[in-house]
Amino acid sequence: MTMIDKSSTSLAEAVADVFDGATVMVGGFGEAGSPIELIHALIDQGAKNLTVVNNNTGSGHVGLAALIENGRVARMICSYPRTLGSKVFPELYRSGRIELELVPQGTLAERIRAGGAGIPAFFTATSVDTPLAAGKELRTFEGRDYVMEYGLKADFALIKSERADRHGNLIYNKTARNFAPIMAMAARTTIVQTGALLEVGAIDPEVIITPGIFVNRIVTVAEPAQESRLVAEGRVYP
Amino acid sequence: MTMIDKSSTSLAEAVADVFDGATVMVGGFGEAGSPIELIHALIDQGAKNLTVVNNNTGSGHVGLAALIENGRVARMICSYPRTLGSKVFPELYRSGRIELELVPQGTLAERIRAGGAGIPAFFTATSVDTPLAAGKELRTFEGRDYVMEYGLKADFALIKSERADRHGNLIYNKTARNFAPIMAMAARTTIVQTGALLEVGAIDPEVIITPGIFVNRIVTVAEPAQESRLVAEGRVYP
Amino acid sequence: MTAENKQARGWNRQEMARRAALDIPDGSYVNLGIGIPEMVAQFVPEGRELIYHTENGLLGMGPAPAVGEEDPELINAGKKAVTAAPGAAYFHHADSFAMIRGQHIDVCVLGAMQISEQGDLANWSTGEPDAIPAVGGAMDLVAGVKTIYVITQHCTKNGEPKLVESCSYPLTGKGVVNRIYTDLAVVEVTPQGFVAVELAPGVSFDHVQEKTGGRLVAGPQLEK
Amino acid sequence: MTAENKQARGWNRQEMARRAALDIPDGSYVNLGIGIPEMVAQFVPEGRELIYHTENGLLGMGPAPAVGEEDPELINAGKKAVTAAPGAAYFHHADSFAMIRGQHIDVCVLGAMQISEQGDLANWSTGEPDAIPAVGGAMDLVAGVKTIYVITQHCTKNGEPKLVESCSYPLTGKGVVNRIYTDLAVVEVTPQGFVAVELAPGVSFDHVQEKTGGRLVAGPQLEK
Repeated sequence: MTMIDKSSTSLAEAVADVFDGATVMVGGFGEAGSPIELIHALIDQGAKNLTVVNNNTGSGHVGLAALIENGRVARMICSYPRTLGSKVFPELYRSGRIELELVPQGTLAERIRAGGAGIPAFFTATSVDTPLAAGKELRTFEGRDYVMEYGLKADFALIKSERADRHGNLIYNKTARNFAPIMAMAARTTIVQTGALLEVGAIDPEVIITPGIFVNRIVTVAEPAQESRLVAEGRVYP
Repeated sequence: MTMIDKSSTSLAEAVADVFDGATVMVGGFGEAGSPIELIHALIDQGAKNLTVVNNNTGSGHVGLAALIENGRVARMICSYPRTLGSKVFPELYRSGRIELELVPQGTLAERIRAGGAGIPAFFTATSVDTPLAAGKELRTFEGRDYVMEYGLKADFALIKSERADRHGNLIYNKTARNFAPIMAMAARTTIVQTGALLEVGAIDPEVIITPGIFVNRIVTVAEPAQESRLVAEGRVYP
Repeated sequence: MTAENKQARGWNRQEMARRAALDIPDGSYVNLGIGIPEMVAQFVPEGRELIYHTENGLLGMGPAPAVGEEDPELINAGKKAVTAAPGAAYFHHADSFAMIRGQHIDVCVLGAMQISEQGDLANWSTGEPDAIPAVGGAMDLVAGVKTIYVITQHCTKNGEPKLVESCSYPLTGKGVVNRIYTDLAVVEVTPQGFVAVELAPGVSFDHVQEKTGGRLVAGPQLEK
Repeated sequence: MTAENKQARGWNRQEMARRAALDIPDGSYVNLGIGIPEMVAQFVPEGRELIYHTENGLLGMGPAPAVGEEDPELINAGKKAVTAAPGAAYFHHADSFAMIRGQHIDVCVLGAMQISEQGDLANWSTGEPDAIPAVGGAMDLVAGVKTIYVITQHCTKNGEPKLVESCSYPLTGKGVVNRIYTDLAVVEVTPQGFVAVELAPGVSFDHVQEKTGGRLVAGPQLEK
């Protein structure tokens, strides 16, 4: 007998309450772990003026790049918005139509983890003596300088998992894990697309990467699209 | 062909270089995960004036309690030194022969994780407005008060794992996992007793909890003693 | 007061746990402290499912195992043998307290030495000079969990009130307690102070007020 | 300079990678940047075993897969398909950068736009107003990894020196570079500035000095 069931019946239902101006963390490092079907559902849903947190800015005209291209993203928080095949973001950025908060990748990861772990701020040596430390509080511990960085939270996280159970326990596939476990922690509402939804108890408690407490909604996408293939095919979403 | 091999031939060899005055993190929450054979080897080895980090202070006259009873520990960093069956620490503490740094359990865990992750300090709401915040830096973020806490590192960590491979990749058993993964990160030299040492590649890369990068030495203890049983039998070490 | 009188005039430990269990919403993630709070798990109302967190690294804690089935490496925060329910997950201490500090746990039920009108909680130390201070995860729980319930006898063994105007013992946290389940009453901590929202059978509001150190207000619920 | 001359007067990309690989101690945990640094893995001397970290969540990265065997969910920091070697482990981004920031990685090999006499590194931005700034993990790596090697052409395509008195581009980190492997020489960054410790075949110290923006000292190794 299991009553707790976080499964959603559709992608559209899963993202229905994303509101204009929301902060949305989007899992993935390049295409690995990118929840492309959830992103497309969010494009269909229409929420705009979003702040999006992702390591990159997508490629081609699908997934995250399509969300940006469709004018839904007011601001990116990101470490590397300049990947091969990323044309949409640079254009909007140069023309001043999108804001960028550039964050070193490890600081981005730690800020997300801190947001999820109830840590409002922490110190890191990363970026000290560089332009990215400009305006940040500096402090010396044991003779070394550090900058203070803030925890980062979100209203929603859209992530991709390999397998899930109805309690929201998740496991991932290889390097598609990347930002998903910490984004699940940092978002008020975590929405997961999974390759297969299993019964509770089907995943060994020792190997669960994201415990269900961090997950709110799960929708099954058994055969997710492969972003690089869509890009190679010249697809444009919608 | 595997050349990297972190296995030690004996418990004595594994702890041979622990020096007087060292900070030693000891895994375990109560008896679950306590590396009792490594602790006994450390008692035999003789290092003294140690600072020991553990959630508790052991029970009976074996394991961590025996290390304390044998006068090797100058200072405990600990959240709960008052468990049932813990008689050794209270006596020494009341007679002023051991120092105590009392740290809330979650702050202790986060300080250890921060030490291992290169974070010199962070802010937490835990202990604000209590005596444990006395003398600590207070700071307000978004209207709430937080105390600054420091990352905690160690010279050595002694931990217990269920299985290991020769690269030092570890998996644990149930709630015996507790502090071990973060202590492995925070110590300069991490020494592991494991139930079984496997060939490299025998553990699925998806389920490894502690990657080998955090591990320096591994010694096999196929049938570790159960602390509560030794205590029930009235055993005294050595 | 005779034992018979005592029983007639209040809830026993099981009943206090059962009463607290009634207030925990379906689907909550719950951390139960040591002692009476642990018993809450036995009284979850039919039709509700709660998921229990134990701070030593297990979400989805199940009931105690059968005698002889105990695993010394599967324990709860009180270091008692437990089981893992279907859907359970193990994790390390930093991840476990990330759940707590990060406000992911919905409800925590704790014991108390004192609770003030402002919801301050003291439950870790008497502050006596020869006491061995021990705090465990209590400060983390009250700082991080959204809703804090306390289950406690209304008075100490010596008859001193535990619900007080302000705590004389060192605090665990300031302004953290939401509701108190005692042998005499259910008391809500509000901006106006203690509000009795339910009385144990045979217990009068005046009696509860007499046993309460701080000011106690009768909630509108009592007028029914 | 003709192509023939150029080849005669320095190391090619493979040789630079091979030369850097020689200096990485057996058993090291190594992070390789995008570009020439990636090639280091092909030239590990016989008898040594290195473990490769890629910051997107894999320790124990193996070589590129055979054509047709690529897995879009098994990639490196440069987003190229890789494999997992025996003993590999996957982890999330915060854990991955805990390895970096916490000084657990022994050696990182990176590319560079400029390196100063003080070991300052600039490798993420020209600082031009219309450039899209992108930093990735470079600042984390130079702040957290114990030993930083740089592999780079000694000069830019326009013939400008990359080893300079002080960087004109925005810094990635200050005083972080330990050694530089160029097409012309191996250069150590010391408190006394750049020290040439080895010259590529057919390359004179004077030639390297001429191509170096900062002051270059001949190391004792060159006298042998």
